[in-house]
Amino acid sequence: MKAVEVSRLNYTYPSGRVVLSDISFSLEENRTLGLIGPNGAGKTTLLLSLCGLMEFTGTVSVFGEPMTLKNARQVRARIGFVFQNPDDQLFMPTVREDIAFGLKELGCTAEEVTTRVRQSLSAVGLEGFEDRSAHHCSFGEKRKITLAAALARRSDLLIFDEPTRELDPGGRREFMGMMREIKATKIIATHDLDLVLELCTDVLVINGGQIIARGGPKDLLSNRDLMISNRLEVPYRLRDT
Amino acid sequence: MKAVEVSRLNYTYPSGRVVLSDISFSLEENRTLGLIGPNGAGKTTLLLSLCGLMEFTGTVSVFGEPMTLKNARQVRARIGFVFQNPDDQLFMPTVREDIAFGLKELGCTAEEVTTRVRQSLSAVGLEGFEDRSAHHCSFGEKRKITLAAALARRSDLLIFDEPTRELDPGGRREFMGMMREIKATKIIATHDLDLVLELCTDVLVINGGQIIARGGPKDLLSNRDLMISNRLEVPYRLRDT
Amino acid sequence: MRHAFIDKYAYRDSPVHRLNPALKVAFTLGFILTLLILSGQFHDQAWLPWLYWGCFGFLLIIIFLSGLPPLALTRKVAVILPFILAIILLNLLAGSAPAQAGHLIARSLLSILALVILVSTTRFHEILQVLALWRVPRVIRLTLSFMYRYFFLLIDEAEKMARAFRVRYQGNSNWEKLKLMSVITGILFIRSYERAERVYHAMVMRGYTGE
Amino acid sequence: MHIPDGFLNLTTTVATTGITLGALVPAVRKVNRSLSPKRVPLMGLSAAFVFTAQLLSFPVPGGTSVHLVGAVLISILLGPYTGLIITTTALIMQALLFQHGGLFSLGANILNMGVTGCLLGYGLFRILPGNLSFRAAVPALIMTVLSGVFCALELGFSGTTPFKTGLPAMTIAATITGVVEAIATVSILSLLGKVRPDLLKLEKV
Repeated sequence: MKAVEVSRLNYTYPSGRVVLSDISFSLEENRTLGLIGPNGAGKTTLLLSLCGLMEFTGTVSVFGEPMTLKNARQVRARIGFVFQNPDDQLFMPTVREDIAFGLKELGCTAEEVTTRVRQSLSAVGLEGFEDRSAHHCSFGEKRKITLAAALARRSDLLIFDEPTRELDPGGRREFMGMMREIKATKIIATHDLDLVLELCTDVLVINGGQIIARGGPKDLLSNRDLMISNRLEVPYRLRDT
Repeated sequence: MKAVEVSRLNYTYPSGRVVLSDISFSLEENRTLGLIGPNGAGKTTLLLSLCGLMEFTGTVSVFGEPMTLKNARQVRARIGFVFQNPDDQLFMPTVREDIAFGLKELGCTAEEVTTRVRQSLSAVGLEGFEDRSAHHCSFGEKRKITLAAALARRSDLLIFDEPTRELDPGGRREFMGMMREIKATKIIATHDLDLVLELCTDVLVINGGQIIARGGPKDLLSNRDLMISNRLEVPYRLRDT
Repeated sequence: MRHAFIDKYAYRDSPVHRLNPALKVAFTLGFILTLLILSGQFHDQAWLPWLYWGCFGFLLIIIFLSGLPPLALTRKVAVILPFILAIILLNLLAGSAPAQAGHLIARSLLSILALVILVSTTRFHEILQVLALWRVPRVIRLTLSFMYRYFFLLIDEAEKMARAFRVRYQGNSNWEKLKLMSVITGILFIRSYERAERVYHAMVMRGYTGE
Repeated sequence: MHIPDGFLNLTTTVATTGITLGALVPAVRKVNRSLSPKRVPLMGLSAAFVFTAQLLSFPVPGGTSVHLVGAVLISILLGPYTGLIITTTALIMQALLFQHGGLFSLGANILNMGVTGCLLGYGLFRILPGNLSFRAAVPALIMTVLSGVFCALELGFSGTTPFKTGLPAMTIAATITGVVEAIATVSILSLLGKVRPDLLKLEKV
């Protein structure tokens, strides 16, 4: 079964500006898709549309379930979203409440919530962080807590928006290792082309709201013309010097 | 003359946490210093201290002028600061006002302000942006406007805090080109180690508020142990594969 | 992060920190109310000063048990001193010697000390749980919860903007500064609004429907 | 000014708390009735905004500095009842985290700054003629002055300060603050009008 199937997706701002136009693609289960393109290409809007957070036209199906206004909630229950800025998604007073938020609605008992919170924190190496408040955590810790929150939902599809943006090189390396471990279908929007090379099985280049190219990471990222014309660049390890 | 001279600089948060301890270094005129280290190492605090924006102990001199409470303003008149997040420094309703901000106090006539605004916008390739609102510009444009604002001050010392962070690879490359063109002493705090390799003449590694190492970019960045132990990594082009 | 120290004492551990939060809130309310009533009704009684000293001694014991640093508590209590000075000054100016100044000072200092001890030994989310237990309307609790989570970030944002303005502004006009503070505050609202939209998305992704 | 615990006598405490509850209970009902899911984080972030704005120092032309209340501003942006709840929570937070104000004086402080600024201030904003700046400036000034007057009256009735000196002193201080509050309120609204005019048209409850 396809994990994600998008067909003729369009989105226009209320101001009239076209953000996404005629986007169609599909992604097999357990693959990792890298979404690359310049700032303003429409990456974040596309990710939000996949979750039914934007009023798009066209069709989006997640694990065979078409996303409609009515069943958006059920479909979202299978998706975990790691947002660009951790502070936007850690909105509860304590880390425990942040990770537990919404788990009851997924059918977890109070006991299972506690277990899941503990397990997911330990999966990201933050044992015992339950009673902290996010404002006492470092940026790297907050980033990991957002991952723990996604893991606690045991989602089949994980979406990451610029996951390594503000991390230092060591923290980035560590976080990439954690992302690699997760068994799920993943979609990652990023400027970090090394990450795409290391983690992704498929790549989609978008620019100006349209799909420019689709293919394997090595093929696309080593294509100098494609990279330059979309404000990207060939990573060093793919350059022949 | 030394552009910057720092001696036994210490800074402690109101909470009692030590952020900078016993920092001493100096930088010759027209050199470019890269400041690298993990998140929370104290990089931003050090940059702010150089402008007298933190109540540090120790001495900081800029172009031979010691920074004191009394003359902090005069000293700052020679410094241009490009902050991490453009939104923090672009808050006026129009781009013109943003760039012109503070120029009158530097002794510019109204005419000269207009000229400088136009010149600095054209230096960053944004001719005719005067009447736009920065709030409606793209991220890459905002980044360039902050550079234009710093250029309009004709500063002798330019300080950059994570200048390439959110830029797409093409925008980053372009911005690095602009930074290279500027004739001034530069200090750049960044996680972007490729940028350090390409633009910097000197590098300072800091961690836990202390100077860990100082040297040339190639020497330091190719030192695997030094990089790993400070949550950094050796850039691809310096790796022998 | 820089401002996280504001409530750092609540994150320590001691027998007082571990007490039931509802009990602590109720005790603090009762303590302040009792002082208010007694010092009003019996202000001419000779035993009242002894009661103040007794209360003070009791609070000192709690401070000792909670391991809170006395200096930091004193600094927090001192917030009230300008108000007390202003009150005394206004009385002196009117020519009326402050008849009950002693009671006022004792009462307000003890009240604020009790409040400082409460918030230094009780975490904010525990206070929110007490408010839920006591059926304070949900909309107020939710607003408090979001406010607590985000004002640390907003102060940092405001501070960053204020710094950017100090780096570039070498002038000395208070009028200019007032206008700029207003602009910074306006931008802060725009950012709060935009963050609210993103937070809403994050909530919806985890099944939030408003219930 | 935030009245601390211990400055008011029992009668004044009971009276001010009663009036405040009388305004707050219907406000909570009104807001609850029209509370869309999207509005919850917006209220929370707006409350954090008001609280932060209250912590910033605004210079007074000529010297010293004052703090904003923001009640009129937030009521113009989000509506009077929402404004009252936001101001209330901000004052609770002021008392808990910074000891600006107390627990039993909350009623008086919410009355002085919230009920005046949000309910009376917004009412005045609605009936005033003229442009947005004028309609915002007048309530921002008057309500701040009124909060000083209320404060002096409450302290006077409690026997804490004499009316003879307390009333004029606090009215003068509140007028200075009020002028700054009015200038800031107008500047903030005009900035929003230039940069994000859509934020002036949010749903007002």
